[in-house]
Amino acid sequence: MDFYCSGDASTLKDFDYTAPTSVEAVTALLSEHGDRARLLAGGTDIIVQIREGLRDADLVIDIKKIPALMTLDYSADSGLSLGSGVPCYQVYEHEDVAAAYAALADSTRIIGGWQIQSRASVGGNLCNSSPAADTIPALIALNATCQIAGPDGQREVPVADFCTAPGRNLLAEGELLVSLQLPATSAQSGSAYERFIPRNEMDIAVAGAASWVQLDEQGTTIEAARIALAAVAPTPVVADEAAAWLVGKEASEENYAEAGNLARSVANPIDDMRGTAEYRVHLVGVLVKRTLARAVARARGE
Amino acid sequence: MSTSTNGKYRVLGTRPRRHDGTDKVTGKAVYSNDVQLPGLLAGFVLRSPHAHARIISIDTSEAEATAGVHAVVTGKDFPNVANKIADLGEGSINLSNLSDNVMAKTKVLYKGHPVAAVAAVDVHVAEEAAGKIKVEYEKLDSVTWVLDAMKDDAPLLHEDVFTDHMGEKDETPSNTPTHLHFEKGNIEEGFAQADVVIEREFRTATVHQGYIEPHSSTADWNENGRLHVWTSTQGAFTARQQTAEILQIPISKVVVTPCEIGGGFGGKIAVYGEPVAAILSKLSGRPVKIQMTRAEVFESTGPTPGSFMRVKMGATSDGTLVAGEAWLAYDAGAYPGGMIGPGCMCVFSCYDIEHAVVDGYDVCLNKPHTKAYRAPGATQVAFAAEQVVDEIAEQLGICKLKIRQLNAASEGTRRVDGPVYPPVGFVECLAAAEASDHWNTPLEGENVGRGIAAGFWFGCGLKSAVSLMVNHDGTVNLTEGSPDIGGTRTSIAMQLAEVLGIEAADVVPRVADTDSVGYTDVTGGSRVTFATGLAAYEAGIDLQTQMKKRAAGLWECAEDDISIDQGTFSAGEKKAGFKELAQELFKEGEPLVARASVAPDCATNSFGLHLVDLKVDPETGKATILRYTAIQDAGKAIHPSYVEGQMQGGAVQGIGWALNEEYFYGDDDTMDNASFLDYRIPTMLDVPMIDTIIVEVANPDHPYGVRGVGETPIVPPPGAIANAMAVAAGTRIYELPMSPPKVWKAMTDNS
Amino acid sequence: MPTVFIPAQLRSLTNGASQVELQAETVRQIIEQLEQRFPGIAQRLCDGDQLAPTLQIAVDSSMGSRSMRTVVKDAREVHFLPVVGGG
Amino acid sequence: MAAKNQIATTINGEPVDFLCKPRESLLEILRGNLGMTGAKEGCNNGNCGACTVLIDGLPVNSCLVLGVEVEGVEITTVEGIADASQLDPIQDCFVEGAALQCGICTPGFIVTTRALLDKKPDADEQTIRFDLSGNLCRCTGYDKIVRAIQHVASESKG
Repeated sequence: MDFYCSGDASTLKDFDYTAPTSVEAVTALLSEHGDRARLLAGGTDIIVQIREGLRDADLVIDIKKIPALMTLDYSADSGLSLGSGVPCYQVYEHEDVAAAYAALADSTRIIGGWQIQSRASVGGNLCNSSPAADTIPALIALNATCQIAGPDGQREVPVADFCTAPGRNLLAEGELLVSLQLPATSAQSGSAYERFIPRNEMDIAVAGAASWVQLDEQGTTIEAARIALAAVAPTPVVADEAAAWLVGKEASEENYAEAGNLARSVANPIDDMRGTAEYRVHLVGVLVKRTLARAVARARGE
Repeated sequence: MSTSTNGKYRVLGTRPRRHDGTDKVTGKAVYSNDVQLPGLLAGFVLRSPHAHARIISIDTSEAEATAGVHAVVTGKDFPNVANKIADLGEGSINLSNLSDNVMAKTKVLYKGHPVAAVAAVDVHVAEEAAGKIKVEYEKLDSVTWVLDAMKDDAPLLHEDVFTDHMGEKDETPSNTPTHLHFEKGNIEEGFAQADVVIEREFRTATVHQGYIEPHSSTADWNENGRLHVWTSTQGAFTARQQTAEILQIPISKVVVTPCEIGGGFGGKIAVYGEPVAAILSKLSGRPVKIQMTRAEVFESTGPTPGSFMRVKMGATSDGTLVAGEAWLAYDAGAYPGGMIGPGCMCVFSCYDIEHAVVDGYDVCLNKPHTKAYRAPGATQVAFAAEQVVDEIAEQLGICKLKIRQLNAASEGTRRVDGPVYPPVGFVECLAAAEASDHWNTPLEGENVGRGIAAGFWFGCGLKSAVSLMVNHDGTVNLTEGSPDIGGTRTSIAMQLAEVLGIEAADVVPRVADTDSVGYTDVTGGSRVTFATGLAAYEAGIDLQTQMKKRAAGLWECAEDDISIDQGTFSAGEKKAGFKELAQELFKEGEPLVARASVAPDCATNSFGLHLVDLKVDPETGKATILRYTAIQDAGKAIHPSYVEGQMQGGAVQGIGWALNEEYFYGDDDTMDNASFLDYRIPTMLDVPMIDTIIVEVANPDHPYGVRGVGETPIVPPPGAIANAMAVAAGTRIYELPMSPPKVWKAMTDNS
Repeated sequence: MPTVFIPAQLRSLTNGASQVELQAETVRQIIEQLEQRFPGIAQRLCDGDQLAPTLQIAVDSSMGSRSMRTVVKDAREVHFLPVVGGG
Repeated sequence: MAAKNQIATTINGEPVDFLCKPRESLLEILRGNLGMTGAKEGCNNGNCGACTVLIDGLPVNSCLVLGVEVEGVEITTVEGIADASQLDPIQDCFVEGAALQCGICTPGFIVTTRALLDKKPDADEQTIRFDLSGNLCRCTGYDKIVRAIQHVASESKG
């Protein structure tokens, strides 16, 4: 759904369907069919896009029969390994995961309604690579990396580098996203994601921000931070300058606001029906400020 | 909560389970898209990608040769229809334009305008075949904003449209088919008396009715030349008339079965797919169903007018409104005939203003032909006028409820269009507001505001017919012609049950096809519980009259000796309830049937007042509705739950209109947001509970005092929310929707 | 004897008169009498022998009729209004 | 043209086999091939919830599921909510509480509510509003729907 406006078609075009059970089978199919093949996880983007004529496919490859892609593996020591086909609800319903990776839980809870969350996967949201995707800033703020499999084996890429343009990413021909790896979280750290939408649900972000902070032992000073933004540039963007500025600063409303102001400099939005560029830049400041405050509160266990 | 009247009724005012409830919660109710027929084909409509273009040529040969395709139609397959205006009961329509809207003949006037259609074995094949139709267009300049369309150099939609000033036409063609003008008193004198005058300009966006069920029509044109249409319509008889007129066949050759209907709000009165499916059926010899997609619904049906309005009002220092002047331009969409008439008649309809002038313009532009949407035309003007009234109160330092009480329209008040009101309940609504918990609970906090606004809608009578058949056991089958969109089977059955002295559950209501019940106008205009209910009441009287005569024979007494009290017949010692007597009479002789038909020429005049508390986030401009109360005069609430439901549903549609709903047009004048994702109707999470207060001031034109209630509730919300926003945001917004970017900008500019 | 309200857009035909009192029993008679007094007004109100399709009649407080035979003999007021559709 | 696949699934407790092309959605299969028209098409792109069914107990938009994807799962549709002659308490409260007007969104609401109350039997107003925000209703303003669900939830509290 995301950044696409509705196309003119209305029913699904004819395509073949296959549901392989191994990653190798998928890479082989992708290598053979190139961009005439599309992967299907939850289907909440790709089915709409094919139906509306915005993407095309001769072959739809259902990845949900591949166990590795459907596994959520978490331990406090090693962190989270999230199979690329795991649906959103499994993230926010997992109490430990939701607590440790609060920004990701925040984002998965607001993608579409419950019906969408039952199907849509975090990996799919990433691979759809919409600039407005809710989970991507959260993944970036949580320092997630992508495990990518291809014909020549596996590679690892930070989520922050994954998207290259609206609807595009650095997956090469034959490659697929296998899982997302989120490092273990430390004490006194916290994160949050917030987006702005005109309604309270069922909407695409006009702007979104995810913040992660590491506080000192007293919980008063910010030792490290990461901030990422949605819907204000052709891809999700990292607000490095704002995050760096926060290091060593007191965790205070004034400093969250200043970080918000600094974060605005990386926003390069467009005017469209969801909001003007001016409004979106303004929202970056508001959302960064608010997510920092929530992240700090969570870091403090409040 | 209800400030209800009395205990004089047994059935009215109670809340029985609706007759169709079980079928609708189990998925068994048959809606138009649920219709399945042997050999059914799927239709797909090819539509214009352009906002305005001339059709140079259409080549359907490749589509026709596609395997699985049974028929292809274009405008050439439609008969010529006279350029005349037909009376459709509720409103009138130019038949040639109607036919052209169903299938373009020479020009396309908006994106989504049908140019061809295909019937095939399934919708996938039909769509793919439609994609092979080659349409050559000559693109024309287009226009989508009323003030632009009124300019002399605007792209002209129709070369044969000349501005009509009540029967006198201009000599050069224009995009403004109608200019209306109303005067009351002497406007200069009025403003001369005023101590305070406020004049403001307002803009509102085009919005859609947004019913959840897309239009769906199935047609079977059989070998005898009889056409059967199953469709999603607010009025089977008007669908029949329109279909017959477009196809140029006798009405008697068409039968329309109104299926269960998934919402209409005024948008399912005109036909769209019905005649197209009919011609495809005729050509293929098979039944054909055309189901619209959601995008087609947004791009090709409805919507209701966007507008530009200038409203000026004056008051004396004591708060008496003495003068009102309005200049209104409403978007009619692709063809003449929008909602400007009622807009003009409603702009000052809530108040007793001695001097007033209203000018209104109906404006054609490159959007779908606009349709009624719940109190059509009234919401826009209430958004304007209710803000001006508030600003006058602010300037004079008068309470905003007080100024409305001071000037409230009541029995005898003359509207700007001329007529005086019969007994109406606006004063009582205002009193109910004043006494309400909501009004008397202080609103505290930062960036919060409370707003009120009034609303009025006429409500109409028109024609309705019902027939009754009495069963062995004394239950009654009630056949009616009003599609039930919100529980009207039950509100009609209850009126019959009240007359007959039986329970609502003893009545078996059925909405019949056009072959099986007398002519009945649309489920619209807030008329069904009033007019079809009146027919049910009168049919009940007809039944009682017959039974009284028969009982005289049974009881061997004179007819005059029999009295009927609360449905019980008695003559001396002899006494029988309706069911008991009906059972006896069944044994004795011929079956009991009765009928009634009515055509009340009257408006039912329902006023309402809404109160809203909201909070605005100053950092984003987003408003949150904190509390909402809708107050309305229902005359008599037959089934209070469904009256409340109308008030709540209308209020929430109005909230959507106020805050977020709008058609976005891109640079090419085509709609950018034709989906429920980007056309933002309220979700459950966007609104609070909607409190209701039903006021009952009896309508003298109905035996139980019923007023139509369905439409008035959409009128006040945008005005009420704007008035609350002015307090909460510290600045007024004169444009709908009051979406977050707009509010934020206004607050930022103001600070 | 009803008072007939002249629509504002037709008052150029009535020398500005906004209402006239007529001895009429039906709308048809009203229109005939108006035409006698104010030539040209009938064609502004009618389409052939019918009321113009864009108009309705209000008799006192009741509106909605479109029939030329509408009885007005006991009415106080008669108005010609635009038709109003509903949702 | 893609070949048809044979799919074996369970619908409302009954094993069901059907043939479908990959491009046919579960909604099309239910309504067309299987004649189960309780799930409604409101938007066909996942934004209205009128086509909601449960797959293994979770609500999904059946317009965004392919028929070929439901091999081996358990599907519950609105037709399977009532127990033969007995309405489910949710259905009963919807009728009793006038929680429907036109009724087109009602099957979707009933199905999502069933999943909600199975998960959170005593859901409060905020939870109800959040979890049902994927089901649009244009007639009721939601008030009576929320109240009907609250009524069922309060009954479950005992």
